[in-house]
Amino acid sequence: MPTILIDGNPYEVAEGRNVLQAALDHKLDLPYFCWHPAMGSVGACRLCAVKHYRDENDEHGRLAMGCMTPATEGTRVAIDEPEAAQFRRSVIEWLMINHPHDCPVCDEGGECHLQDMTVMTGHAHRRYRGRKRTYRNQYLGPLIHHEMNRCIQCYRCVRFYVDHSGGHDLGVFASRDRVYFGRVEEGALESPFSGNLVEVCPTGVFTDKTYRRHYARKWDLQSAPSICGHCGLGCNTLVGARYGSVRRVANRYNSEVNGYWLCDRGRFGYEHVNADDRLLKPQTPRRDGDELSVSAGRVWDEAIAAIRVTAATGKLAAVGSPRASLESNFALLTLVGAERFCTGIAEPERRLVGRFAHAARAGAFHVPTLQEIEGCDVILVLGADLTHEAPLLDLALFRAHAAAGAAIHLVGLRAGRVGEFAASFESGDPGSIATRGRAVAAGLRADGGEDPVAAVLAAAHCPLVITGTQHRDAEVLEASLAIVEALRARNGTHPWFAMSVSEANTLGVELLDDRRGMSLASVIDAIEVGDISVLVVAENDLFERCEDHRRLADALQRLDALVVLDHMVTATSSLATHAFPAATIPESSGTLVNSEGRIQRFCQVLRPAEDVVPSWSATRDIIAAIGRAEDADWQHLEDVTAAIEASHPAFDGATKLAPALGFQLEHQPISRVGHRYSGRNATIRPDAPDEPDALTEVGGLGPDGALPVAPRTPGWNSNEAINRFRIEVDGPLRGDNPGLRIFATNGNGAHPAPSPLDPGRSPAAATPSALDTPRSTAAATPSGDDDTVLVCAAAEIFGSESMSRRGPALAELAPDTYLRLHPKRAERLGVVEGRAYRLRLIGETFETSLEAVVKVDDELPDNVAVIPAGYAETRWWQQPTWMRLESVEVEP
Amino acid sequence: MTQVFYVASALAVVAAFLTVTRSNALHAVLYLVLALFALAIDFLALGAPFIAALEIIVYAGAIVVVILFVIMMVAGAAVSGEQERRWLPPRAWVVPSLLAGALAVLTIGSLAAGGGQAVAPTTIGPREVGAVLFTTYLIGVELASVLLLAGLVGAYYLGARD
Amino acid sequence: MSAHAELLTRMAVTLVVLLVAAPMLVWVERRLLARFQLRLGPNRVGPFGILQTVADALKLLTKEDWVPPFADPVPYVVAPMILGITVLGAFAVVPFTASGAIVDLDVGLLFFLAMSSVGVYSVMLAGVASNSKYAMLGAVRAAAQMISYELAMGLSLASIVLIAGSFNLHDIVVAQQGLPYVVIQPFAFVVFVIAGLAELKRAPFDLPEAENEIVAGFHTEYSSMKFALFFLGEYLGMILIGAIATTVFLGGGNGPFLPAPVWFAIKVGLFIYLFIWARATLPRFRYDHLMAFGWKVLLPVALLNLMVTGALVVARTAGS
Amino acid sequence: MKVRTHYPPWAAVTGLLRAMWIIFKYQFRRPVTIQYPEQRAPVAPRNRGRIVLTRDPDGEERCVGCYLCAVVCPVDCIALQATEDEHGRRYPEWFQINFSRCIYCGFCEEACPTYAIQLTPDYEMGEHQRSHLIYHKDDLLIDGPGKRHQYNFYRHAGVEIGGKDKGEAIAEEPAVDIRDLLP
Repeated sequence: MPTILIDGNPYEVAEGRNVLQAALDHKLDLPYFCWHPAMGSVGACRLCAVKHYRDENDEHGRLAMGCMTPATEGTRVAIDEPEAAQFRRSVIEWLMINHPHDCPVCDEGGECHLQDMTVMTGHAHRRYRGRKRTYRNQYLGPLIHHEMNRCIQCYRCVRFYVDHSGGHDLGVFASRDRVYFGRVEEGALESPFSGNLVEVCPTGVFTDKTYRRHYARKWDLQSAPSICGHCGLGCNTLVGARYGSVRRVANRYNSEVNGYWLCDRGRFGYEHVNADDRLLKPQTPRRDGDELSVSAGRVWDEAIAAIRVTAATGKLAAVGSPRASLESNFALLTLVGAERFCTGIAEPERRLVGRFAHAARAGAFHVPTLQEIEGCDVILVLGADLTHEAPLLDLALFRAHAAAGAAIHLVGLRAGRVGEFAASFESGDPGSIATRGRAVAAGLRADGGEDPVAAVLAAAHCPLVITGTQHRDAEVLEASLAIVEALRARNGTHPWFAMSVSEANTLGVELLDDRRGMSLASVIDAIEVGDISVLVVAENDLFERCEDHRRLADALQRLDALVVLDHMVTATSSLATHAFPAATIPESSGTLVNSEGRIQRFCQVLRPAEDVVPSWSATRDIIAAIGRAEDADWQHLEDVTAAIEASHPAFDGATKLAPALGFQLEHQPISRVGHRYSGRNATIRPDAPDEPDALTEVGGLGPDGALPVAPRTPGWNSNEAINRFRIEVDGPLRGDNPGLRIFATNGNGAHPAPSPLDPGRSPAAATPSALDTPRSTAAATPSGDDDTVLVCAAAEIFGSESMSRRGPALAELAPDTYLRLHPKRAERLGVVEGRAYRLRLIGETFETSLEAVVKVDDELPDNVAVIPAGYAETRWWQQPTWMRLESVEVEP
Repeated sequence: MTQVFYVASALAVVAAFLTVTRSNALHAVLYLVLALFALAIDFLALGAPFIAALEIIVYAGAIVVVILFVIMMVAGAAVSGEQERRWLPPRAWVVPSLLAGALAVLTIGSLAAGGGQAVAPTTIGPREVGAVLFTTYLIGVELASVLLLAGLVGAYYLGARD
Repeated sequence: MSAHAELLTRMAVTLVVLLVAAPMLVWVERRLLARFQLRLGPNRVGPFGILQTVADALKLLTKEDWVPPFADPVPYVVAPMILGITVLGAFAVVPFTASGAIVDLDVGLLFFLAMSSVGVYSVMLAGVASNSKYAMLGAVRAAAQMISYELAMGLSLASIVLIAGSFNLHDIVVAQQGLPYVVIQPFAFVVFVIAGLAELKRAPFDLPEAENEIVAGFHTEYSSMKFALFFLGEYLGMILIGAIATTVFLGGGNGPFLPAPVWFAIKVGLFIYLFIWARATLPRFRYDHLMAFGWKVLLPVALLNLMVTGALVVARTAGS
Repeated sequence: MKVRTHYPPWAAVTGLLRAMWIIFKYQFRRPVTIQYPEQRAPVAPRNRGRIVLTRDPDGEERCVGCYLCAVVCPVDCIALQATEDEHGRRYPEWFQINFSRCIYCGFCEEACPTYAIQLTPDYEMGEHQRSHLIYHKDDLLIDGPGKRHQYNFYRHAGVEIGGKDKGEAIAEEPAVDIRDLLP
């Protein structure tokens, strides 16, 4: 480790650092703008000027930029030197000449890097009396607000948007002192990572448009560490709330998961928490429309009475949810017992996830972290559209491509954004994807063979195979696993394999259901034969998990009681006899398992409305009310987590993910809100969640970010303060808790003992059902009927995810419901691109109708029709299905 | 005046009895004050207003106040009452009762034997008392004053700050 | 008019006059204090605010009569009564009129002393029975203070008794036909006034109810009518001390032109004015100073005065 | 100044009598009491009393909802929610001052970057119900500019609002034409 001299004091710094990083590592105040820990140095802003001396005898030195000066052994610099300080002050003064008089109306105010730096350099008095330069702003879509006057030309935005994340539509224009950062034409930013501009911009040029509508200053926000619930990656977020509503979501640095970034779905998807159509009062939707006529207490009493009677006769079952916490699912499992518990994942997907989880648990491969993926050199993506399924995985792929020059090969229905930088893309329906995968595996086994992808994979140092669950196709997964197995056999190394799952806790629920409870289909069967008379559903819309909606609706209607706990009004909750409001992720604490098998804890940010409780707590109350209080003797979330740990060894250590109940730092609990001069009980006081938690409203801020509730230290109010909470730049946080990985790893991913895959495992459900029989896409080949197409669903980043699409900003960005067809097929069907049709889709076992705009796409296979996944109109879709299309044009 | 005398006497006897039997020290002292008042009225009825006034000033006004003062300083009534009850089991009453009974027998006997008049025919004012005190009982008064002087000196000595 | 009827009439008149005068005194004190402090005082209720006291009294009467659950109920209720009874009782021997007091007691002065010494019980019982630390502290202070100053007061009066040769207040008034005793006995007068103030527990001797240390002292826990009795007792006490001082030192109702009760009232009024004036001027004593002053100054002065007076009286009687 | 530390023994008595005499004389001086509802004490124009929200010379709300008053308030009696109109002009959606907690320190006025919040000499704020002491925007907003007659924040700020385009504020160049390559 080199030792450098800063202001005459020796400091040890890590190898390969520059002076700015070294100064920040040692928590010295050296101002900067353009440098970013993830994007490196460009020396553009001239703010990190230091005095650099040649050697000990050099008395004059010369000004040098800290970020451009390597910190090698014996480097001697001075930060606190009059000329350097004056230079930095002058730089700020020049920048401030054109900076507008805006701070009171600027959303960055109070967490502005420019404000911090202005104070830090000591520029306090504006001498300039001339006129300021102005720019017109652009409309950049519903997510990002543009205020170009405030720009200080640090270039961070284009460096992030174009260089770091591979976007195209943000650029820098004009000449001399009129540099303009924007789009060629007004319009929504296309990159799914545009929200990061808000955090990257050191001042208020790019601000969060959703936050603008209900703006609160950073110092007023009540924040707690949370986990994004809008895809399976489990990005770490910092949710800010005020006056009882969620105001914004910001990135929470996690050195192993999302780093500094969030995708737009995660950042702007929070609006569903504040939505008007939430379920906020106990209701009896099936009985009548007049919700207020029944008191909350009566709804509860009736529900309990029904459950108590049924629990005695054994005709009670429960459906959990992959978007609910482990604790909520476990509480349901405790209520009905493992045999009567259904995870609520649709059967085809459940099979895939089960297979993946089993293989990963067995150690067949290493599941890399997002950070590890950035270091891979050859990546094969098989049947996954990462841009829309798990956007940050897309970013990791781009980083691998841009930084390490990784070759990315795509085989799938749609390329997504990855296609722009992929080395190859082969389009195909799920069946042909699987076939292609098998071919690659065979090629690998055959020593590369003539298959180009196999050849590249075979030559790779660090190959990675990624697949997804969006096609619900077991064959695709098996083909991917075959490639992995071939790689292992070939290289003798431990192959890397990742799979994107669709929801925040899919993997967790699957692992929780280790005794293989009921499948959703068997639940419906059991209702039909009268084996289930009361069903409890938590945070799940069964209509999103089941194809035959008519049959499902009939079954649900047959139930004596359908008790639904959810935070949204869904098709299922509308059929409930008793619907109870549940808390969303920001309103509760819990544990989630992401797609790489990382257990992470989210903490309650704000108190939900009256009557709204976390599902686990409502379920616990049900268990107690039916006279089994000893089964669920849980006071706090911690107790539930401990119970999970006790009964499921897979989750060992989950209780240690968050500070324990009553945790204190320096004799104070950790505060959700920053310090105020006054006491914190304003006219409307900040919410104090009832649930006793390690986080409170009255405590202090943990020193040095043992749990960085809102990174902020004296002098550093912007999110750049994160550097103060880390041992070294880009390293883990001090007292870091990046989550606990379930899948065993050995340090940097080399697995101790590779074991062959277990292809013989059949994840069959306890009671086989007609609906459970897999429909192989390969088996049902087109029967020569020209009207029959394989209907596949494609995930859309905005719109497919059930919670985020309820926010107005993302709803605006979600494409209209479409049906994508090959032009020839469209012609044969007699439909025209761009027009809306009412379509009848007739399948083997069920039929449905769909109103959609027809789009033609000549890259599609002729026999495939693509619909967006997860939309209200398309949520019946579970797996690729051969269907006959009939169209009726809708009058405009 | 005779009726007043008897009523006051009866009151004095009852109050004295209650003074002895109360376990709450505060209440006992209050009954003592009551007994002293009754005695003062007796004196008044017997034609000795000066003595009556002195009785109240000296005994009720000064001495018992000091006792009360001590009670206030020492402990709460509830605790001390419990302690009192423990200190006074029934057998502790035997000897004092016997002695008091003997005294009562003697008094009643002597009264029955000697008859005597309940209420004095004349009022004896302070002048007469003073005259008697400083003539007939001069030695007694002087001795008492010497005793008090000794007490006073002792109190000064004890109270002196080094 | 029979003797009994006359006695009853005198009692009734005295009682009514006193019970009207005492609340009026509250108003007088508040107005006077205000004037001393460059304020106006209560001037809103009735003409010159004279009905303020009535309003206050009504408020006190309509408040909840509350015995705290932790208090010793009987002594708690009895305590304010004792104050009322002793103070009003003492008025029985005060010769308001030329013809003497309600009861022309031979030991009138002693009766006054007896009553004022029994008055201590009210304070002590209130303190002990309240079972509250502030009340207790107030009571302890009050008891110590009243015992200490009663001695000096008694001794100062003893010298007057020596000169007058009687405990009978009427006799003392009559004896002052020529010269009021304040001229003959200035030291006794000063000692009596100071000790009287201390007996009243008024500024600068208001340590038993020093509000900034012990809330309201012995009557912290009292409310409503019971508090009103304490309040009344204090103002009646002012009148009583004034009346005794008038009787003993200023020759009672003696004076030219005006009838005796008027003279008496004027002289009492002067004393009351003095008390209020002192309250407006003097800060509260420190407790040890209070005790030291009582025992080391007032008592020796009173004793010396008594000795000298006794010697002079003996010399005069021997001379004559 | 020489401070006396030793006094003659009679000083206690003479001092006491002097004090009595001084106080006695006070009786004959004119009371300083002001008979409040009928008479009123003169209040300085800068006296810190009831808080108001002022309007700029154009008659628009001055408050831009920057939260600086709320954060500087030592007793935390100010609560507000910022929002903006369709033209980008910021204003408070609601604004509350809890006058039962306000200590009239004037920090909010000092912190206000737009001269919106100002303290007035009005001190007559008695209410029978505490909740009535929570003043809402309707109660706070006055129709004038208060002490600052001319200041209009949006004439200085660079943001674009309805009726003021980029480059139209005080000391602003016209908006840059980014398609112009001329030097």
